[in-house]
Amino acid sequence: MALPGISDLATLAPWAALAAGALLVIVVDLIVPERHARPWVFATAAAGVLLSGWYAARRLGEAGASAAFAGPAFGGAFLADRLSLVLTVLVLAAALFSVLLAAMDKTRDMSGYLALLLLSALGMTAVAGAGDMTVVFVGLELLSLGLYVLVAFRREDETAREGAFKYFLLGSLAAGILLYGFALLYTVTGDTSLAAVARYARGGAVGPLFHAGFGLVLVGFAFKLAMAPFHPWAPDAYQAAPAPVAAFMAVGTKAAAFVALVRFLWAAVPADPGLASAYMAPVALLAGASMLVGSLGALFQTNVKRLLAYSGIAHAGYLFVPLMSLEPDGLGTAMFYLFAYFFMAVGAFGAVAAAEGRGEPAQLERWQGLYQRHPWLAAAVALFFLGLAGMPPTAGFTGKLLLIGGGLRAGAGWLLAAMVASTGISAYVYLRVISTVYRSGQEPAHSPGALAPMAGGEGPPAAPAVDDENEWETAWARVGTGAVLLLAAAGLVVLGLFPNALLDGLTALLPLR
Amino acid sequence: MSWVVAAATVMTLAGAAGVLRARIPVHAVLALVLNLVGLAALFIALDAEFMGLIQVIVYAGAVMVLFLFVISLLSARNTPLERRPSLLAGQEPLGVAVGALLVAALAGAIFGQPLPEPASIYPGFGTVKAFGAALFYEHVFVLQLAALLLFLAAVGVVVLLGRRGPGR
Amino acid sequence: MEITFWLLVGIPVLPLLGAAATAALRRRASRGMLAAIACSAVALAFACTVAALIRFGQAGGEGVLHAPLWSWGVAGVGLGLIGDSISIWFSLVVTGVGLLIHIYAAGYMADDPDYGRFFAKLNYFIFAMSLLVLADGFVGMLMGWANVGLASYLLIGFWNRRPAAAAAAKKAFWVNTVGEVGLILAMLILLTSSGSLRFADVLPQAGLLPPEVLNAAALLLLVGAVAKSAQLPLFVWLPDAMQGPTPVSALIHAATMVTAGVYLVVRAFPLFEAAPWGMPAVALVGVASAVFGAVAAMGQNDIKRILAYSTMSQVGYMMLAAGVGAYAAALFHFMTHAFFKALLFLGAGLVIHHFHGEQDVRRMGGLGRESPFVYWTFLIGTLALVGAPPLAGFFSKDEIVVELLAGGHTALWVLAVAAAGLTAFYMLRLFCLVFAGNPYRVDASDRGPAEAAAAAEHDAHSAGVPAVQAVPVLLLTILSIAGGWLWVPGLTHVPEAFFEPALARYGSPAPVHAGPVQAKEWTMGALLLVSAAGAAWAVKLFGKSRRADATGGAFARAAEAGFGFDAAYRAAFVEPLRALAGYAGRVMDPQVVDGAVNGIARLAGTAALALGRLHGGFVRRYALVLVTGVTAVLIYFLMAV
Amino acid sequence: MPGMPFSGYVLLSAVLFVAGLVGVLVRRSPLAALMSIELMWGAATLLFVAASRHLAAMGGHVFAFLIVVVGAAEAAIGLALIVLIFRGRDGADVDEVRSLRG
Repeated sequence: MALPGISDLATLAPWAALAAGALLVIVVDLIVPERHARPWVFATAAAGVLLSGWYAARRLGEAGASAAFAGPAFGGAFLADRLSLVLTVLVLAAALFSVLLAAMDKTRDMSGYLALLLLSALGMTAVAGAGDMTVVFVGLELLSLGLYVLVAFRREDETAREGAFKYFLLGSLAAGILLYGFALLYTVTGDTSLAAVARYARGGAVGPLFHAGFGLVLVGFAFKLAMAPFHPWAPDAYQAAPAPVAAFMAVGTKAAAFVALVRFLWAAVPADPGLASAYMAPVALLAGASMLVGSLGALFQTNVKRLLAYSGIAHAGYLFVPLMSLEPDGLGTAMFYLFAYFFMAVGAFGAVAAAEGRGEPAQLERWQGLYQRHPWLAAAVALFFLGLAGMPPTAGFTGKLLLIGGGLRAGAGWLLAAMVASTGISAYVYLRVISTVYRSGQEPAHSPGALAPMAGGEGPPAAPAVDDENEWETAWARVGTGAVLLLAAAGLVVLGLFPNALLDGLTALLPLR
Repeated sequence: MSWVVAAATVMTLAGAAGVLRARIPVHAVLALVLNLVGLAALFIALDAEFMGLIQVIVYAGAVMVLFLFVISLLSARNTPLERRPSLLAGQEPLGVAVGALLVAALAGAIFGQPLPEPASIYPGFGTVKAFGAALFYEHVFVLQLAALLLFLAAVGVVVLLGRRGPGR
Repeated sequence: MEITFWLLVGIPVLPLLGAAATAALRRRASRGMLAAIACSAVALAFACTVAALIRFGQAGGEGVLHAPLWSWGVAGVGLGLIGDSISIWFSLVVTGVGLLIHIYAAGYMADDPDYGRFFAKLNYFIFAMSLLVLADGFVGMLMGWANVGLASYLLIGFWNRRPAAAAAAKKAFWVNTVGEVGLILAMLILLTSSGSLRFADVLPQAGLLPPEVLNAAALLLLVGAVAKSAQLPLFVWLPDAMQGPTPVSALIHAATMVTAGVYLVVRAFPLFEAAPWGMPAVALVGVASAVFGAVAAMGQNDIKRILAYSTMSQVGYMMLAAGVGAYAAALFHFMTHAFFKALLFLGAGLVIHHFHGEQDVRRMGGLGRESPFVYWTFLIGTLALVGAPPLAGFFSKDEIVVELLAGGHTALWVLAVAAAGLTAFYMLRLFCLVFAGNPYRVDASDRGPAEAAAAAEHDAHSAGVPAVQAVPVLLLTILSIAGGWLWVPGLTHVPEAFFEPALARYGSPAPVHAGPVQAKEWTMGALLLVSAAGAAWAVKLFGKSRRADATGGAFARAAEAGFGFDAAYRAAFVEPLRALAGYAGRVMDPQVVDGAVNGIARLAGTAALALGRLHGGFVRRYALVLVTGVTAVLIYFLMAV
Repeated sequence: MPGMPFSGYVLLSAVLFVAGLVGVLVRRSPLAALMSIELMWGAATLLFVAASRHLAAMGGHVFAFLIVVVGAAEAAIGLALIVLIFRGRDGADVDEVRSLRG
């Protein structure tokens, strides 16, 4: 027992930078005069994320260079290992994209928004790197509390408040269930660390209290992952949230909770093969149910964000296909799919944000004929939804292919069948969106372009009315959104065509059990 | 079983029942305070001095006052909700039935595993000093996270209610 | 890079570029320009195919041209193109007939406001279909398969303001999805058991796999084939698909896409032969569809639906041939069928234009005198389909039926011959109703406003057949006459020789000839006799006077309704799916311009309302579901672990 | 001395936990729902403290302390949300909030 040393603090650089960014955003907002604050808080937040990412990338470089890369810090409470670093990079990318997309938000006061976003990101990385149940719990609360508030950010909007309240109530309920599960595990293991749980699970006699604790913790994680039947909060929360927040939630929460759940499963699933398969059966059942509920639920949705929420439910199920045997190489495949999903989800929600910023609400019927009004945006929508549908040459296709390969190796027979069926059903969902966007619409009444005289030919459609003083900011916001869409599209295609660049890196870097 | 523990157990259970049954919001808060104080007494009986103090000061003191503020802010009137017809049919019996099943399952788990007699504790167990050592030696990382969480909560409440003027 | 590589790549990629170009320019370029781009893209693809054929011939006609394109880092999973005799044969027809239909469509669609969109989709279809037939493994084939389905969906629903068209497109999409799921599951089985999805890896070791694996894989592949080829019992989408523009019907739903199932079976024939149930299942599906399609066609009154059921029946013949191992005959019939069925559909397009958009054969008549060009070309198409010597259908159908008898499948032979008689009957009925007798007096008050509008759209064309449409029809007529001369018993045997190396590569045994020695003579005689009888009966019934309802009341009504299959499907699949979706989400779909589906939705609305109460946005209900889940998980862990 | 067998504490905490769960299901007032959640969290706290005493390990105390800290933060956010939604409504009913569904 010793006080944490300086080496522990050095390993924390990526996360310290993130926390510092969050605090500085508030400080900057208090110092800079209110009229000029907006660009400065955005710059501070972006700088915090970028600095954190730079540290994380450097650590990853070190990890790649040396086989004896030290992971755990703080006596194993936080595992700053390769898996954490990879996930941190993913979450930071999601956070950065979300910051860029949020520039579309016309709200004057963005410092609170950005601070909460960064703290939520920190919570996500903490959950994914947790080596101790206390860290899992506090990390989960850090990310959840931030997201509850962010979902309600447009508080003038009644649906935003409602979605946040439902998310909060159910999230607290699920947190209580998770806590009680942790308490039961602690009752039999006598220590809060996951290592102690692993020692107990391998020690032979696991009893009913341990089973019950495992079950409750599983439910707690499944709730955060929005796996059926613990999913009903997700469509409401995603629909209520501003699109950039929904993108961040979809990717960040899913990735963090997924990694944490995998770590937990590695620790708590007993070594005995019979018991192990009995422990994994409910996981498989949840995954299969998520795939079907996600794809069926999306069938008749008319709100794009809600549709994407159901799609996220299905994708959470897909992630578990290669992990059924708990073999470490399945994790590389799943992480690859998470990266693919990152590009698809950020792209799709980014397109929603861009459309909302151009006065096109996220209602599917209002998107009819989008290609006439915003051809590039329509093309982006088509690409991202093709990716979600799993069409080549996007990473959605490659990722699904790898998942199927991993599932075959893991022997996840009927789960694969469920995945195929779910993919088939959801293909219709995504193609419906694409065909709506590309169907010639009746001339939209709300678009000024419709009233423009024909003489000018096909000029770019006029922007929705903005205040004059906002013009400069609006231009920057457009640049930010455009950059997000472009990067996501490029990532989606590059990852689809050259998967090995990332896949080899992931399989080489990721920790083995 | 000492009479203190018995009384504290009855307090927690009665408080819980009160939260479930009270028609008037203020009564529910008082029931919850009863429950929390009972818990604090149990903590002290379990040699957790520091936790007992924290429970009374933070929870029964600060948080419950917050609840009372909100009740007065919402001007929740004295006509209980439960007198009005519910939009949701059959929720109560279903909820109670599921709850009964859950208690049975948990009880099965508890009695399905023989628990050894309590270990003898070392002197100073549960005191502020022992607690501080555990917190700052072993769990300092999570302490930092918790500090950030409190900061987040402050920012969050301001975002929800403050600065930008009233919510509507 | 070798020239063969670029030739093979060019076949799918050129139409794809054409699709992109027409889509991008559809507002800027003139109609003539758009048509020129689209047609020349397909023409270039056809030229590539011909060049590939020449290279293939130079290589001795036995090798395989191969263009590996992509590998996804999973062993045995990649994308590449092959040019062997089967894929080049298919590709010739796809691009060749496709080119003719593109040219025809340039005239046919001349008044459509969405001219560019139409050609973009048509080009996209050619891309997808050539990818399907050229892929060197199941992965590429599936990609083509899915894209073809999407193209079909888009083209059936091309007139998306018509609710019926949108509903038909949806129906096609869903049936297609069923097939795709079957295909993917079969691929999963093959990947696990043989470790690869390349044809060159999987097919040679087909015989080594355990029989139950082979059975599962073959039957799941057959599900895919049956759905795509509109065979029994997954044919329901094809008649409705006739809501699409007529060139689409000709290209996709007659000549090319519906034969993808035949391609699949022939391509994977080692699997089907090795699987104990494989070949009988294929033959059974084929013969049942051949007979059923012919029977159903007898009762239809919509000219395009008659041809659609006829397509189902003829594809059934191809399946039947594949199911008894007569692959060369199946591929031969595929080609001749593409010629004469495309001809018939294009002719039907002319007929429909002539009658101002009318599609009911009972309201036609007397066209023979008014338009000799349509009369003669349609007659040749009809006779080719019926199998009159020396037209194309005679030789190809004959080859199939001969193989049945020679292989000792007497029962199949009898059914196939009987179906040929029915074919003669329904085709001559169609022909007589349209061309013989006196013109039907069109009464304007008979029509609804939509029909009247459609008629007005078509009015401009009634004057005559423009050259841009006449030339493709003429070329197809010539092909329908001469196409069969490639394989005249005793004289030529081009297909047999062409396919022999590809089939022998996997050690396909020569068909066993267990039947009577004079199979050829008997078959030819029986076919001619039965067809002539069917034709004569139809001419007797419909040749002179107008007796449209002569096929009998109850039967005609049943046939009109697709023999109850539609209703049964709705009850068995559509409604439960909707109810399930209502549980997971909600029911209404007001966005899609689709009155028909909304009707079904309203029907299911009552049930869904009850289901919707389960959640209904109540957060306490969410919580109840959540807590029930917790309880279930706990009880599982305490009882079952 | 704990004063009652350890299994008694575990059972008591289980009863409190389920009471909280049922409270969320049956109470229509958002404040009462929040209080029910506090009950659940309190149950977990009790179990941690009891198990700590039982095993003579301080880890459970730290976890219990964290629950109290996080619970306070959670209550603050939750109450703010409740104020945001239900202020001005005549008698707050959780069931009235259901414009998002499907």
